[in-house]
Amino acid sequence: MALDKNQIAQRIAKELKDGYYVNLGIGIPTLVANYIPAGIDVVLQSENGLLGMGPFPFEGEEDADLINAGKQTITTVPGSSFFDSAMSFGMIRAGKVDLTVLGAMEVNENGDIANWKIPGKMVKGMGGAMDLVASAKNIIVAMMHTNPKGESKLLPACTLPLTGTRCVKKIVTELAVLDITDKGFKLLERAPGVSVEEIISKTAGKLIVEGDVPEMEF
Amino acid sequence: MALDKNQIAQRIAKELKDGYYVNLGIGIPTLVANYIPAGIDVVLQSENGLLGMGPFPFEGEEDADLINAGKQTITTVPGSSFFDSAMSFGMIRAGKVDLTVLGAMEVNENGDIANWKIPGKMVKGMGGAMDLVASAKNIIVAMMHTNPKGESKLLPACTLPLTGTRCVKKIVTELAVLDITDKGFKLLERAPGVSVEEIISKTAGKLIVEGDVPEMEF
Amino acid sequence: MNKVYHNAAAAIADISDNAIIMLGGFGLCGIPENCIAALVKKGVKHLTCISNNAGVDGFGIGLMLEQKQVKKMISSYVGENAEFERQLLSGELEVELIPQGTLATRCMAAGYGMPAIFTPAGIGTEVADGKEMRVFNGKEYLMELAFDADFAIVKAWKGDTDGNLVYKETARNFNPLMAMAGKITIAEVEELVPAGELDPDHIHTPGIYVHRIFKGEHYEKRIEQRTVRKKI
Amino acid sequence: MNKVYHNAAAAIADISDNAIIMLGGFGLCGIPENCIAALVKKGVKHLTCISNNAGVDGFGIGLMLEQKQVKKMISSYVGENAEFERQLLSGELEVELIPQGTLATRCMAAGYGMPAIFTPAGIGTEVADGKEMRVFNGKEYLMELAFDADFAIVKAWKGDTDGNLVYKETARNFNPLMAMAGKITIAEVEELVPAGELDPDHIHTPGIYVHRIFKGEHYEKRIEQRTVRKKI
Repeated sequence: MALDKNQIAQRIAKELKDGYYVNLGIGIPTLVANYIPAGIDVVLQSENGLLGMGPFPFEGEEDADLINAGKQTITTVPGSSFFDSAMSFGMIRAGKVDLTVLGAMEVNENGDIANWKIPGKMVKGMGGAMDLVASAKNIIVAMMHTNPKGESKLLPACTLPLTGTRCVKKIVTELAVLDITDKGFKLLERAPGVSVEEIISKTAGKLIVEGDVPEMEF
Repeated sequence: MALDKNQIAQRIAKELKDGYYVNLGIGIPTLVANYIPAGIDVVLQSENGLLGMGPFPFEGEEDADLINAGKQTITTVPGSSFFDSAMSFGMIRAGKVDLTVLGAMEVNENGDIANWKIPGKMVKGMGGAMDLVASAKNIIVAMMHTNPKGESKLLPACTLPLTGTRCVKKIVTELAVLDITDKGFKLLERAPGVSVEEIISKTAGKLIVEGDVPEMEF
Repeated sequence: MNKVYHNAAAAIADISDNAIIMLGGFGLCGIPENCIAALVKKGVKHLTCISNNAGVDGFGIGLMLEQKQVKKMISSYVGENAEFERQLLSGELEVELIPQGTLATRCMAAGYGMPAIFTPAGIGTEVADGKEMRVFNGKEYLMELAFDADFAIVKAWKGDTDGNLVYKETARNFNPLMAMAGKITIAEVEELVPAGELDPDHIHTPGIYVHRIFKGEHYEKRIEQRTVRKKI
Repeated sequence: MNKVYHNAAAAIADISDNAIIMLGGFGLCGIPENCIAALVKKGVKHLTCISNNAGVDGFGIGLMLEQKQVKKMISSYVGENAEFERQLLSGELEVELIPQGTLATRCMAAGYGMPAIFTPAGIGTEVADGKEMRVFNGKEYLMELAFDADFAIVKAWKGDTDGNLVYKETARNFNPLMAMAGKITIAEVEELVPAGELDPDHIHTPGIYVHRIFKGEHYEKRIEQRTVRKKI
């Protein structure tokens, strides 16, 4: 059965390693924070200028001066630090952030990503996404395998304006975990009960399937 | 009579304006701080990372963590701030420092300055001098009119390796106050009792003398 | 040397039509509420505004958009604003969207006297159109120019009479960068103290960058996304 | 995640011959005394040292020069050191002198992922030899490259177990810049506290930049120029 959003986040959380500095984008990526494995110490970066992001505040304890990059009220954890936006993107650009998780409208088999603009519709802007994808050492995309029309979001070539090129390393969808390799998408795991055939049918870009593809474990 | 070092500093202090941020080099420039006119509020920048430098500490109150760019123990005044060396030179480069006073081995009639190296002798390095002269809006050189051999330090062309080009605006020596103009050194004032002829004889670069040259006032 | 102004109206009095202004803040966090209100009251028009976001309907820069005071926005993200969208689609408003890190670093470059910086952000995208590209160590970078703004308007938590500023939490964001970048920098603060009261080791923006300062009034500090959890 | 090391010897254990290392401090102010002592004891050789100064005879980097551990110094000012002068004149030591602001900004560039910066410092001088020059807005600038150092060794006043650092007064100088610039950054601190004890608004170097931290011992903090005035 296909994963729900929380399960996608939970699967991504398995990629975390102790000591990682992690930037989580808006949407499903934000949920990853709820599934950090026990014994793993991870520091969350919010690109508006915070290391050490904590959970939402308790009701009545919201602080207007303390928000994340999604403009949500948050808290900090012990060891946190605040800094300006130039330093924040400086540390991103310098590769100090170990893992970036973000959403996407489209990803292609080279690792190009499109997630900021739909021509003809409203343009909201790229925010920090272009900086993140241009600089991050390790980018995992969390997204649905297909768009609301049922069309594959894993493409031979992106159709929407790009956010960055050859940057995505891994994709976790409701159906599968895939790596981006020199030869295209490589299927690593499938959601429990989801067939390889279904993943093949919903992947428009080149898909490499080798041997038995195991089911995800949580 | 020729000025002493303190009088040179005193004359330069007359160039200060209320609200100026000022960087004072090592040597005579440092003494300028002793002659800030009453009613004039000036903030001293030390390029190792301080705005609001105060006088030397009282004996026994030296703080090894609080030094100026000459590595001397100092104090701070109310309203001071500390910052790193990149910000310090950033504010210099951005022209936020209103006046820079420094010493020189040679200045030429174009405003080129040499003050960091004597080939064949020991090279100590330029420290922050090249940054300062390349960026400062207003540079006053405080120096002796001649070197220990009696040779003019105001030249048609510098003979020593340059620190910066076309940057000096004004020179105050023990004999005279001179502006650097498009046409060469322009004699503005002479030290009390010093003749125009003496200044002419000790100035190797092109010197413009127009009308009566007044004596300096303090 | 007196940098202290009585209020926002006095501090922004010489901002006139066609000015290029920077406004600090991220979303509605750390925005100069008093100066925005004064600019709306003054009715100055045809402004070019450099600010990460464009406010929301009825708050922040949204208030200036409602009065059609903005000719051009230079931002990284402009969602959440219906009036903005209307003006953009009708052609009344010009918008230049640039990556958030590029925006921040172009401010810093101005404050640090660096005419240009290199960033990989936007390589391979339409952001790179017409820009100089350059390879260092096998990686492609865009050259982006420092901003050149007439005024920077920032909001700090505390400030002193010498213009030194301290920000609180994520309300810091673009404020210290823009404070460095303006030809004239205007700071509004929640608390204005005499010079000497702030710890010199804790100052985020040294006073040399700040030309005018005043104590703001009645900060609303509207929250854009109130997200909470329940106490168990 | 454990960044806390027992002492300097442990923290620098993997610095080997031919390493490129940055050392924080200005003059003798804010230098990593414990790490320098450990490097001397370890006897590692052929080092390239990036540091604003080269210490004095018998203190700071001067101790490493005495043991002939330094192959090359990259500094802005190297006066006040007779052994340094001797090695330089005899050709045992290579020296690259660069303007102080260029040195600082090349560190910052590394920490900010910017491969190069532009500065007017050195235009028209021998510093410009062989470097790319470029005009922006009618003014000439040199392009200077970000440093690429194996290790950055810095000294802070306080630090926490997550690697967050706070500096004191002018002992800040190059330390936060180098802390950002090392592939591996080692911080020694006078006081090491548990994560959460430092005010997040007051941290100068966020822990993300710091890989190893330890509490230093017996800081001598030698004063280079003891200048005082008498109480009247």
